[in-house]
Amino acid sequence: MKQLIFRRLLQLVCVVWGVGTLTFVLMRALPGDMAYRIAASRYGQDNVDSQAAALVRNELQLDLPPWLAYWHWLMDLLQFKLGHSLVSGEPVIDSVQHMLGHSLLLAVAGLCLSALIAVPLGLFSAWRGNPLDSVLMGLSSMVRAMPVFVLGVLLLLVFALHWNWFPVAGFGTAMHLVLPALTLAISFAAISNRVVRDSAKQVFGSSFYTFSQVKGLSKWRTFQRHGIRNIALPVVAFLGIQLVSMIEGIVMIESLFSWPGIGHGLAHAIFARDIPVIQGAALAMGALFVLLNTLVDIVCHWIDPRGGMPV
Amino acid sequence: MTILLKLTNVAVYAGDSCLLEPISLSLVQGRPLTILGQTGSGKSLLAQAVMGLLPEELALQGEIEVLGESMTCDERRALWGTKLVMLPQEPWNALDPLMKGVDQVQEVYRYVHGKHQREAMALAQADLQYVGLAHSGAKRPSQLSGGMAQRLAIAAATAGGASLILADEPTKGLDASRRLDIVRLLQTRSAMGGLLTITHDVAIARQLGGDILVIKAGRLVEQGDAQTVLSHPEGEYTQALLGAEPRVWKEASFSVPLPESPEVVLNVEKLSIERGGKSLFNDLSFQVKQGEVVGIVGESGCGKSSLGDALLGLLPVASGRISRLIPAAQPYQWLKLYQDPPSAVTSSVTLGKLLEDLVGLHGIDRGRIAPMMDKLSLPEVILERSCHGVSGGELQRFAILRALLLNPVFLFADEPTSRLDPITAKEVTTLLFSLARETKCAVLLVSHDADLVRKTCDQVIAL
Amino acid sequence: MTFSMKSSQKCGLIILLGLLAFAVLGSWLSPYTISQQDLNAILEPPNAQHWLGTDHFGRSMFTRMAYAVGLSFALGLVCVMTSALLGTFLGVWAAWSGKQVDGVLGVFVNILLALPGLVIVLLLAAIAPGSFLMLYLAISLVQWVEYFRVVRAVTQAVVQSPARQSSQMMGFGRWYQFKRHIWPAIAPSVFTLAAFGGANAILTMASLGFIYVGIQPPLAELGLMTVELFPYYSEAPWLLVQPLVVIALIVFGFHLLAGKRI
Amino acid sequence: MRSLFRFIRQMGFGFLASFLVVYGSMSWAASSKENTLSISSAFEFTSLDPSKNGYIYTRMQLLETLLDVNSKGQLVPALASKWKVSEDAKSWRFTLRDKVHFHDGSLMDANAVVKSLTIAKQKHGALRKAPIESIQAIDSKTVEVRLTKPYLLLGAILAHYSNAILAPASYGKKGDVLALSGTGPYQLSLYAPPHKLVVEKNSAYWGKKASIPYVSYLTGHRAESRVMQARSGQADIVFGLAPAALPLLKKLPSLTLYSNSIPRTIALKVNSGHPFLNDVRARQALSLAINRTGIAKSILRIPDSEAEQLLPPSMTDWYLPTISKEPMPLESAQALLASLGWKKNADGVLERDGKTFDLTLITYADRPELTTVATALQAQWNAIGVRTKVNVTNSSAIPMGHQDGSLEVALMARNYGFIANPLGVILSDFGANGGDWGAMNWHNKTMSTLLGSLEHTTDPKKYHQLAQQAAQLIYQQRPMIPVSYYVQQTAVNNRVKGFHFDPFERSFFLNDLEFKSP
Repeated sequence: MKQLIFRRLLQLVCVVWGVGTLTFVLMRALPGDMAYRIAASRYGQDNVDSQAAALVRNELQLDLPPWLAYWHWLMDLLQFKLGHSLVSGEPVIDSVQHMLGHSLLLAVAGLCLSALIAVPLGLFSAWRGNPLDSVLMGLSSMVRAMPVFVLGVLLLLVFALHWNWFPVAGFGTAMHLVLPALTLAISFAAISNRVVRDSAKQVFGSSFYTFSQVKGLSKWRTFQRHGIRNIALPVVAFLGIQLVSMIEGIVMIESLFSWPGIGHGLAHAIFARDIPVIQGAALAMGALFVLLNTLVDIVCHWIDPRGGMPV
Repeated sequence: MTILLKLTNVAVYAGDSCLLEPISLSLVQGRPLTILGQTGSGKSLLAQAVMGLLPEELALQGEIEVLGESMTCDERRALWGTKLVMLPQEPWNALDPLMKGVDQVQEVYRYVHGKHQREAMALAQADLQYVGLAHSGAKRPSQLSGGMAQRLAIAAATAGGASLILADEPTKGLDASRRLDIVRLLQTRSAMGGLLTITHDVAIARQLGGDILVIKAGRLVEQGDAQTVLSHPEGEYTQALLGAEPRVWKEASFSVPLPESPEVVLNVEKLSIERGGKSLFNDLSFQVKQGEVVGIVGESGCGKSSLGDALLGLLPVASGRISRLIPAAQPYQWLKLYQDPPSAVTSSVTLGKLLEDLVGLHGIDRGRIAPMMDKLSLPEVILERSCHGVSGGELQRFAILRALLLNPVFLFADEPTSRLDPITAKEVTTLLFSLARETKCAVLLVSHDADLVRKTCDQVIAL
Repeated sequence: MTFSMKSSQKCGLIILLGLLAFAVLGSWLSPYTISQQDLNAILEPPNAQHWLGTDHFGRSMFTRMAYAVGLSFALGLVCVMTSALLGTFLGVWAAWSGKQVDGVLGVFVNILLALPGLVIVLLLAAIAPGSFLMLYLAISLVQWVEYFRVVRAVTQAVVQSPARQSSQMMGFGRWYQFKRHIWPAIAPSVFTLAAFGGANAILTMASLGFIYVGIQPPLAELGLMTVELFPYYSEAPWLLVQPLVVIALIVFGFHLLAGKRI
Repeated sequence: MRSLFRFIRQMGFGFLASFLVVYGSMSWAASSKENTLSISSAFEFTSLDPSKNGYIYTRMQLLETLLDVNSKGQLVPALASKWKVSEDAKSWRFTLRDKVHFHDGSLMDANAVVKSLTIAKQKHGALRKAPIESIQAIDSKTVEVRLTKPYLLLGAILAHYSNAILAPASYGKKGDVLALSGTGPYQLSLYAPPHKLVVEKNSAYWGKKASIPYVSYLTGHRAESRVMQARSGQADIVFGLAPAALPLLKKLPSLTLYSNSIPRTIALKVNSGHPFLNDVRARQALSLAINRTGIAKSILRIPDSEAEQLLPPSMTDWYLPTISKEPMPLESAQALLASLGWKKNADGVLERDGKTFDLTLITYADRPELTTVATALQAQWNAIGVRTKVNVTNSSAIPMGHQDGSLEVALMARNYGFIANPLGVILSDFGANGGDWGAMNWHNKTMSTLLGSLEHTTDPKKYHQLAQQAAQLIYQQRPMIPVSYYVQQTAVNNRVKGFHFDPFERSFFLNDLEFKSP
């Protein structure tokens, strides 16, 4: 366990440095004078001019040579100072918290919903086999073929416009959460029900599963004792890989539903050249990745304490 | 004497083709019944048919009577655990990889007999003690050796109290020394009921005694009292099967004698090898001469294969010196024959193409191929197939062919016949050694079969 | 190397070839260009002149769809080729050349993996908005990692395998070992990844178009067309349906072609 | 190490807190659908500072300025009940309204006003550029602003949102804004940048008190989702609707659509120093080639919004009433270009001295109309042989391109009512060296003289005359090419009564709104 945590910490340091440097280099490579961009975001499109840009440049010391700026940034990072947003002047840590809170809420809700959809469907199609299996798999293929935003648009048209059950966009109440979470859940469930089904199929066909019944345990008891954990193992491992791509889906969904999460915030910060926020958000995502993977490893270890730690 | 199991003209079909021809047998209380036959002879289908575990696409014919009653598949399934049980072929796969050993026994008492958790636990512990696993209950299957896993599986399977036990290859994948333990355990566990064992291992059949059925390619070839059949086999097939046991081989069955005043191929001085920080052996010294067959024996895990790999330079040595003493020999003339032929030959192209690659690379005289294939009794057609299309024996002989074409000076044969059935194994071993002797190639043989080594080797190194 | 295709794979291939034919023939046959406007004939339903109708600028949807599909395929193809080559090469290299190479590449891959692909693409695409080249580079940069991981894992097993070891002992060189042992082992995975990668590249481009970072007007691109036509969903639903259906069809086709599931 | 712990603790608490905020806001006691008016608009806010996002806070009626602007663009009293300009026009005295309290309860007095204005002057905004000598309190009710030279625009500038008056306690040490304590009819209730803002009724307001208890402001980034919010009734008032959605929304009985002209013009900024564009005939040709009627009707979907001149009819001083339309615009355009030596080559592109007529047009995506208009322009110029590359970037690319000289043509929406008196914008756009959002490399002595005299002309007649001359000059010389007048499209749900639109976009007039009783 200690070794795992040490490895993960090391990875975290690598990721933080790498992600930070990558964003730093990329943002410096972006075309256009940063001062103008920042001024446009600060003062609004009607009020940006060269004077505003000069003001910004002066205040933020944007004319530092890149290596010096990098050095400052690295030193700050070592002291866990993420700085202030260039646009709003708010501490980055606050905005990142705010955004991450919303994204996590959406992600957790989406994940739970998708588990509610994918697990029963996956088990059911593994249990009953064809023709139900083929129908369900075909259906999930079709949903997978739809980009997340198409799915979101369809749900919007049906549930928000046609029936007017849920709000179109925004946040703040549980009702606002439903459509974005559902979009995320459906697109994610279309992938994960397959994993559940494959895993279940393998377990149901495995010789230990048969042996348990041969020993005299009933089908239901066998499923309880030997099915659940063994099926869960690859599903949880898969989750670890897919969590990042889930964040990808979140970027689109947040944009579509005006959800003030980290993906949306990052996209906006990129447009505004708000480097500290970009770095903060990217770092948070990277750290989150390492954290979630550690969590997945621990859960996997809890389910399956055999051998050493997975790498 | 109650008849526990009676089969009348039981046959298994896949569509139109018959996988198991009609067979009749009966198993009586207290007298074990053994079905002997090679892998793929259809004997496992019989056990599956009895249990009601045949895959859906296979059709069953004939009548199966359990405990005196003719039963349908579902009725037999209802007897699982309490009356009828089958031991799995490969215990590692048959045990839940995530569950502690003792729990896998305990759950039978709990859920089949409805006992309380504490009582079930105590009973399970007692069972484990009985099979010699008193201290391994908290381990998971992957932490157990093959023999321990099989003992655990036997404890779990018999906890339900079934009187009729079917054991399908109960010793598959186990070391020879462990096999007889398992058989003894099976015998005691089934003393009160009936035991139907399916095996390819003559030694096990001999140990179990009782009645025996010999099956070849889905057909019954010989039947009778085990003692009688095994000592005086009548069928040709049974004779061949018995004759393939290294125990009964004639000493030094090679036609070619050792060359006179052979040169030393390899000199090993004070060799030590470590693996994963653990020392396998220390200060080993020996010599290998041209045409000589050197055997290495020892427990599994003692470093037999590592020694061979180290000699070939595939593994680093901790200390000591290995000197190759034939200066003219090229690196590619020091070769290895692998335990599992299919994993040692790529399936991406045909065998002919592979041979062609070799000929092209080293400029080998094509004229040598045909006679060599004759000697190895390899038919021409296998060259058009990939390694999946040929049998294990043919593939191992093909591997030998490839090796010999390079005129090797040293060949490390790592259990070259352990995955082959006994008759084929005997053929391959004989061929390999006589051809090696002919071409003055030294062979280092690793085997777990002490009989084989004793009968074939000029020098034996025990680790 | 030959692939025997399952019927579902054939089905996927037919869908993709059909769309490709539509793209090629459409751009070739159409008398219009993708930016030719007719403000007097906007939002027309399909008719004899404009087989798929006209958009909000009165541009021929048929021409624009053909162009967009062609663009998507082109991007998918170059991205798949680049990322597959790079990922396979580096994956084999990492698995075959000892711990140092593996370690360095591993650190790099871990950093890349820790950021969602779309975010990296977003960052890169923001450098040069609307640049096809940048999109291509960004998507390839994100996708090669997937090949790398799979190829590396499979190659590690093959490198340890008796078959390769025996070829090496018999004196065969590295290229031969790659050709006979490693490539046949990784080819099916690479093919499957390539099919998914094609779908993902096209999806990413459409997603970027949807948040206005991808290809820019007046070029026709499926995601961009979706946002452009979205405001007219009740006035001219047949227009919005076209890019949506085509995106779904392409992705579906690639998924079918992949055969195996990931 | 300690900072690491603080970091972790802060992150941890932060997560908890943000979850609590989200959940907390779900079970909001006071504000509900019934008592809350919800407004959706495209603009997000990131800062409390009025110099940055003040336009949101004045519109939401949190903040007020000394002077206000009525719908005709005239200055009217607000926090200052009256004001007086000295004889030499170098001193302005403002008398503050009595008994006005900030939301934090403190009294709005001269010291508070001086503090707000002094801080605003240090920040980016119009006040910074004004020739101000001093701002001081004469007594508790009177504020005096002294100028170094006469400056007519001061009144209009003080009405600008960046010069809103905040309670002294709102400011931090360095003049940063920590709280929004203004004087408006609404006060801040929830502040969740960049998307959500809720204000509640200020029952101690000095003027007309609001009727609706709560108003929420939600940023809807995508034009499509704003349309859907209007459609579904989830937002009561939706600003900035995309033209494409209008036909659909018009059909809905639950909504009333308002189309209001605002002094904002969609126009092209032209680099008059560019070798292809330095001749006025080239700029005229480009202007003639634009099918303004088509753009207004089919793309913007507002017939008759086409703009031949830069300033809209509402600005009477600057609007030229008689302008003749060219009968054969395309032919004239081609003739003009031919007279400059341009000939069409085999590809149909104009060519002169081996150079093809290629232009890069930049525009920005903040306003949905601009990109579609740009696409239309591209096709229309293509028809006369001018090959145009459209580059959609950020709005800041325009001032930047102006400064570094790289800009060729830019399409933008310029707000001439940004400061209540259009002269302010005209001065900065057409002054000596042009302006970031105005003329570029266009040097005209007449214009400079005209603007110089306009700055201190007080006589309305003379002022009108001069302004007309300047407008005529801009029209003829075309340093900017107008395309269309901006019409703000707003959808208002029928449960709301009393909506009216501020053409200067200073206020949503929330205190005039009521819910209809069901």
